[in-house]
Amino acid sequence: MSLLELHGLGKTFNAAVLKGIDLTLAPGEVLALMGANGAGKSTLCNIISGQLAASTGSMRLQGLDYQPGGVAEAERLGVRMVRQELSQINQLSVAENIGLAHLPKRWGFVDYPRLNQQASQALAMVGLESLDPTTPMHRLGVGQQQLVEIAKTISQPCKILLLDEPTAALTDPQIDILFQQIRRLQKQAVAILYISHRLADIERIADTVTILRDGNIVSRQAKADISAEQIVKDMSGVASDQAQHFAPRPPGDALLTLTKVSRPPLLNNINLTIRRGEILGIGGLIGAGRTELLRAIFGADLAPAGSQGEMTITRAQKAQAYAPASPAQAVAAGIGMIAEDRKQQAALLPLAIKHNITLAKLSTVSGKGWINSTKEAATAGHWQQALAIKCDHIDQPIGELSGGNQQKAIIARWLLRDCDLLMFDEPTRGIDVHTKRMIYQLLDDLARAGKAIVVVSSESEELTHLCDRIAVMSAGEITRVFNRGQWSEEQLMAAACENFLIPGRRPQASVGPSL
Amino acid sequence: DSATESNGQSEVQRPKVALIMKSLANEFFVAMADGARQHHAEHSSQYDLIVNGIKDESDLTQQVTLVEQMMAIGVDVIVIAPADSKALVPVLKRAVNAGIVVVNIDNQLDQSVLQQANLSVPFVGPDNRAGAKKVGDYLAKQLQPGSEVAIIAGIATAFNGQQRQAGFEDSMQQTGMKVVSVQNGDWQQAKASTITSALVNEYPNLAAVLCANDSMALGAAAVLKQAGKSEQIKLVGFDNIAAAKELLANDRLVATAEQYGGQLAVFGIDFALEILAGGQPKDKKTPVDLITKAATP
Amino acid sequence: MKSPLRYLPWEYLGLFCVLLALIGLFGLLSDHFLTLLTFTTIANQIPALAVIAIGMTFVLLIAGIDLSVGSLLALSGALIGWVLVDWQQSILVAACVGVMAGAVCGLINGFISAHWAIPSFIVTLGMLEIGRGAAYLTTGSQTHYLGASVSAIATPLPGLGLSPSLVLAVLLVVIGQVVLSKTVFGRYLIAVGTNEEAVRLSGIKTTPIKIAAFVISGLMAGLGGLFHVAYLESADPNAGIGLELSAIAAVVIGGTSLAGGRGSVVNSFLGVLIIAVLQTGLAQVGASEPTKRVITGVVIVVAVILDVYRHRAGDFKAYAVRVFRLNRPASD
Amino acid sequence: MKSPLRYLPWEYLGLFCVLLALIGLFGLLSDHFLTLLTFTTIANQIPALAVIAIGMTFVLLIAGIDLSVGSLLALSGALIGWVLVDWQQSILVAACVGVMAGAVCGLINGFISAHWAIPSFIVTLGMLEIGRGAAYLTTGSQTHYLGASVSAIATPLPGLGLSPSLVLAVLLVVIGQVVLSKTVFGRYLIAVGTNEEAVRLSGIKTTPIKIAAFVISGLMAGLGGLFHVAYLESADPNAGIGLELSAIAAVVIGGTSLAGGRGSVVNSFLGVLIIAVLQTGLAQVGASEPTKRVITGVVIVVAVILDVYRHRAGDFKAYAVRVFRLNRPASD
Ligand SMILES: Nc1ncnc2c1ncn2[C@@H]1O[C@H](COP(=O)(O)OP(=O)(O)OP(=O)(O)O)[C@@H](O)[C@H]1O
Ligand SMILES: Nc1ncnc2c1ncn2[C@@H]1O[C@H](COP(=O)(O)OP(=O)(O)OP(=O)(O)O)[C@@H](O)[C@H]1O
Ligand SMILES: [Mg+2]
Ligand SMILES: [Mg+2]
Repeated sequence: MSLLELHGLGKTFNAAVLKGIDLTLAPGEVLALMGANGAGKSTLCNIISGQLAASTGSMRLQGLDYQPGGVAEAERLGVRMVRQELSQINQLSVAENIGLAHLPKRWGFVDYPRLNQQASQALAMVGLESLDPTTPMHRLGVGQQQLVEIAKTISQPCKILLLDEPTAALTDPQIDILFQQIRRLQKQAVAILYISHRLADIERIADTVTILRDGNIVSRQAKADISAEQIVKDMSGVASDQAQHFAPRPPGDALLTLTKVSRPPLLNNINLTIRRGEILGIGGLIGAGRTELLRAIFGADLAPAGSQGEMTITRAQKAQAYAPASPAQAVAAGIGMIAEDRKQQAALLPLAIKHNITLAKLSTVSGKGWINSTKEAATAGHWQQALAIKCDHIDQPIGELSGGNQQKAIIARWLLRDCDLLMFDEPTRGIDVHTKRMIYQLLDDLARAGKAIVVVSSESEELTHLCDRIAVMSAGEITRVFNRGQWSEEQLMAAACENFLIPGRRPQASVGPSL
Repeated sequence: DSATESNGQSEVQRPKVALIMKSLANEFFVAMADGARQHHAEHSSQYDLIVNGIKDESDLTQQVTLVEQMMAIGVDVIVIAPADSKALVPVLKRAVNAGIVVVNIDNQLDQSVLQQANLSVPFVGPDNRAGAKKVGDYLAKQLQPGSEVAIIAGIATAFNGQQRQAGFEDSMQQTGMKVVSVQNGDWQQAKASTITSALVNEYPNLAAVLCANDSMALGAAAVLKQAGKSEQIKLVGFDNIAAAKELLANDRLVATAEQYGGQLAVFGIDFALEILAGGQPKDKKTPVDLITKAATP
Repeated sequence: MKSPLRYLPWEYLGLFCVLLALIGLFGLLSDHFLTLLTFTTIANQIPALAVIAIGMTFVLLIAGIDLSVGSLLALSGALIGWVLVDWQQSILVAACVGVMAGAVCGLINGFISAHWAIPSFIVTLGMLEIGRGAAYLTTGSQTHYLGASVSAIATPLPGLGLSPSLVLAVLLVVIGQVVLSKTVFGRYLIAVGTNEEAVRLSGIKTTPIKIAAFVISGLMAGLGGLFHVAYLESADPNAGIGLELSAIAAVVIGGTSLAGGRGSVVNSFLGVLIIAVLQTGLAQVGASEPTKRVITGVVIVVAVILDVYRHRAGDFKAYAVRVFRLNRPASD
Repeated sequence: MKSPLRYLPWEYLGLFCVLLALIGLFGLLSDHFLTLLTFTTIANQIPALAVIAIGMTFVLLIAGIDLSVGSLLALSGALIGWVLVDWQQSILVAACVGVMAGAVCGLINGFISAHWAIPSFIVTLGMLEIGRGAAYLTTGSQTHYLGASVSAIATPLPGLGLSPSLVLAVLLVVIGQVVLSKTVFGRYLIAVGTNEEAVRLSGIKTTPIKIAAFVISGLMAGLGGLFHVAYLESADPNAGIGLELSAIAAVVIGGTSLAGGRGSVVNSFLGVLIIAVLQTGLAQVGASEPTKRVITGVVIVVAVILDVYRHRAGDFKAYAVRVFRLNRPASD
């Protein structure tokens, strides 16, 4: 018997996004929903979870008509979702975020001991047992926030669990823990709908694979019956090119050198050289300080008390001290950063796609302070096509795009800006396989054109596939730097864990690592 | 408009009179408007009336605009209590040039500005300075010479406020009192209460507080009572609003002044009708009477 | 980090210093400022502003604003006078009518703004005009003297030197702070002010929470009307003009963010004290009107600057997080 | 979508309808409302509020607020009077001094709020007090009659029936709208108002942009002072009290969001017209003060409700984005 049945489910925004979806979900099944960016996966889940109303079609839950009037009703009926976009409440503690909808109370007062204890249990489920539940939410990095959201959802009983790209910001150890939880729920006959762009995830966890393309289900098969290449092909609708391989890139001159850079308490004694013409990967676990390192280079934070070390930029064989006080100075020095938290730090959600793309370099589409809208539309249109941003038109607000397409628009912003050093913080977070390859190709082209590229990624395959060198961070230090060919999965993991294994090395015990 | 239609018997074209006042949120002007309406009800065959006022006394633009709007409607007479003695002159000059009879009531337009503008506007209204002096003199009789007194004035820019302050000062000086503090209470009850409590703390020997209107006197009275100083510190006000009567009766207010606001507009209207009828009446000072517990004329 | 200093109420310290500095300054400037009398007069003068600041804190917390408090104070006062004098009812009945009227107007504010998603600035601006008009209608634009029937609430209790209204206001400050920091409702307020969408997605209805904040603000304005009437022994339809700005100033001086999600009732109360001390002090030294204005302006700004700087120095980390991570730049 | 209707200025339509409805209503209620004279009166009365609304639109766009405009208007007027009378300078010099003073005060507002990250509400509230105090000082708390030397600016041009100040104000509305929608600066303003952190991380300096918005607002307030002085032919230190609320009301009626990032100068101008027509109409029908208040309040709220509903019906897309993505739900 199926737990959930969808019949001819359709959704229309400006255009039809879902076109008559029929789908069934059995108890204890892990169904992987795959599809290119903008295929309609999140929309489908949002309908099931009560956040959106379907335009056409019907749903049945356990044989009964199911028409949730809102998230609250869906949750009461046992349908829960981990959303693609983080929706944390920064001013509250981790525990309050987890328990928000069910704050335990005595006479209207929050029962904090019980709340914190419940939260600890929930955190333990996702391997965050060392995290103090009273920590304010805004202290956490994106990865930890993602884990907290997962904990929030799976700590409540449910019948159907929708996971929309839960692993996008996670590193392998956390993914293992998440999968253990999924297995546990599976045993309790919970049906799980799992969305991911990581083929490796699907390989490990899915029972069946359903592929969505342009709002239609194009295939549904047992995982055993479908190959990775077939999935990619079904998603994009075109035969995929051969697996990508990058020829070795000849290392160029040093562009940026970091000597003994410290930014207490998050970064400690960083020594690093970034060269033109190469792609440098930065690996490590969640909370290792990778984002902080990029932000330090980008001048995004005020240097805290006790900061040390220096950076130098080398241009035309001349070294120059570089100490950016603001991102504006960094960009003036030819350094760009694609931030990790798209919604908060990059996208201007209500503004048009074209305005988002041209934001960082309006000078190319304007003269004497006047914007040339024809030129702006042409420029933005060029990048929209170059990166295959899926949209109705480029005047659409970027907030209407699917997550992956928003990411592409932000990348376009920086490609247009044309920097010598481009730093990508989780560049392919939420991006589909096909587009990922396209972005890899783009990065490769940029590097070969003599740019320096830095990529922070939680996906170790991404780093090993793309990079010439990988620097591994652990608890705010660079523990090892590998050249291509020198690394192995085990070595990378060992380097990432190195500092966490030594007791007392972790600067911020309260937001400790999660292994 | 409605008045014309309802009467429906306009064989003769009745003159249209616009009464423009200061703050219609102020009791004094409400009484003035009521007086005018009553007069109109009794003489509805003689003229049509439209009454307007501004939100608060400091909103000059609004009052200038009102004059222009009344010109736009095509009134024959404007009876105005100007919110400012200078700033209203130019627009009134335009009104006069447009053939409208303008009568100034309550707050007299500044003579030097009128001269500069080469305009003469008849005035019907009280002499605030003389009235305030009367109140001050009455108070002084109850004080020892040399006593410390404080004045809570109105809005600094208001002409009648300045006149009342000057009247208070005249009388205090002549009777040999010592004015230790003059502060602006902006006509507001709450502000006057704050100032009074500060005065009570700062001047332990304070013998009297002179308020430029009764609203502020009410605020001061409340504070004095709470501080247990109602006996020691005498209080006077101005305007004789309804609420002041209770205070007078309880000896918490020594005196206030009555300007006959209800009549003021009527005087102005009569005055204007007289001009329309071809008369040339003279400027008229309306009475300001001293009100005490004993003497209520 | 582990020093006993950390048990001090640091979050109240900055404002407390500003307050002490002001008191010290006026003490130097005036012989009679540092007396018990001054402080009891200040204390008995603040209850209305204090309770209104409590309500305003709740509204600002959910990223709303309530401009109608001054008018609602006047309306409540006008109704109290009307019920007392024209209906000859007891003060208890009158007080209930006044406070309830405030709450109902708050409910209307909240309903329109939360339910129809109209900016609360506009809704409460409308209510500012309507409430004032209603107050004029109720009183016939006249100040009504009420006399001793109401003054008991504002008369200092013998022995204590403080009035019942002050005691009640302080009690409400404490209750407000506890509600904010310890109850489910308080947590929801902060959550809604921080990220309403996230709260909604957690399956919580946000509309009732937002409406409740406006009802509290209206209720407090109604209570403020009672305190005001009791203090001045008369119902004045012009009461509380411009009070909304004083209340917001007090609350923002107290560190509450206009963008929502951050605020403390106790700090708002400190803000009220700062404003009251400033007014009384300036009046006591007999400053001229222009001087009063300029000094008030400077103190408001300097108080906030000092508070912000204290935060930065004391808690750089939190500041960095706030400014650079939360997409909520400290400047609004 | 492809019908010729789409060339209509839809975004201005809703407010235009509200305006027409008001005019129609007053036309029915008063015999003399629908006359040319009424409209020239209205036209000559709005320039000061109109230019101030332009500046306010810029400030609200970056999610700031400027409460000091009324005081700066008075200060500018006071300085103009001073330079004209006491210094015996030409009106040109005087006008420059006044307008510059406004700009300088705006610069101070902007610098403190943007550079030190102090909420602009507080900074400009401080400036409100300081500016007013300075205006009192400059004039000695007295209205100064200036006479014909300034009135030319506000006197209707023969033939046209409209004053130079109105012409200038309308010109500035057009320029403001063009700056907002066609220039790099305008784009940056909108971007900063939408997500300042994202703009900062795009390598753009946000502080100068924010300061510029406040300078513009101050400049416009200074210009408003000039228009006001010309209209009254006198410098009045009490001018513009409460003007900030009228200006914000006009701008918000015009659909500008207090949360920043969304706004239109033309719509703000329509908001100004609605307020002016309302005031004039109510005065012409001779409504009593309480009635005026109540009606003004109701119209403000209803205008915004209608505007929001028009958006919802006519532009579902924008509505959907707002409701589902942008953390501003209509209801739950
Ligand atoms: N509120 C909205 N208004 C208009 N269009 C929308 C809206 N939400 C989603 N869409 C459109 O619906 C399509 C499907 O979006 P959805 O978010 O479901 O994609 P997705 O499959 O989850 O993609 P991704 O892998 O990038 O997350 C996209 O083309 C998007 O532009
Ligand atoms: N201002 C701060 N104060 C205290 N701790 C902080 C602050 N900012 C970040 N942290 C913590 O420092 C650690 C390093 O954060 P960072 O974002 O650099 O990690 P990361 O390696 O990029 O991991 P993630 O995948 O979480 O982004 C995290 O654990 C984060 O919670
Ligand atoms: Mg998605
Ligand atoms: Mg990171």
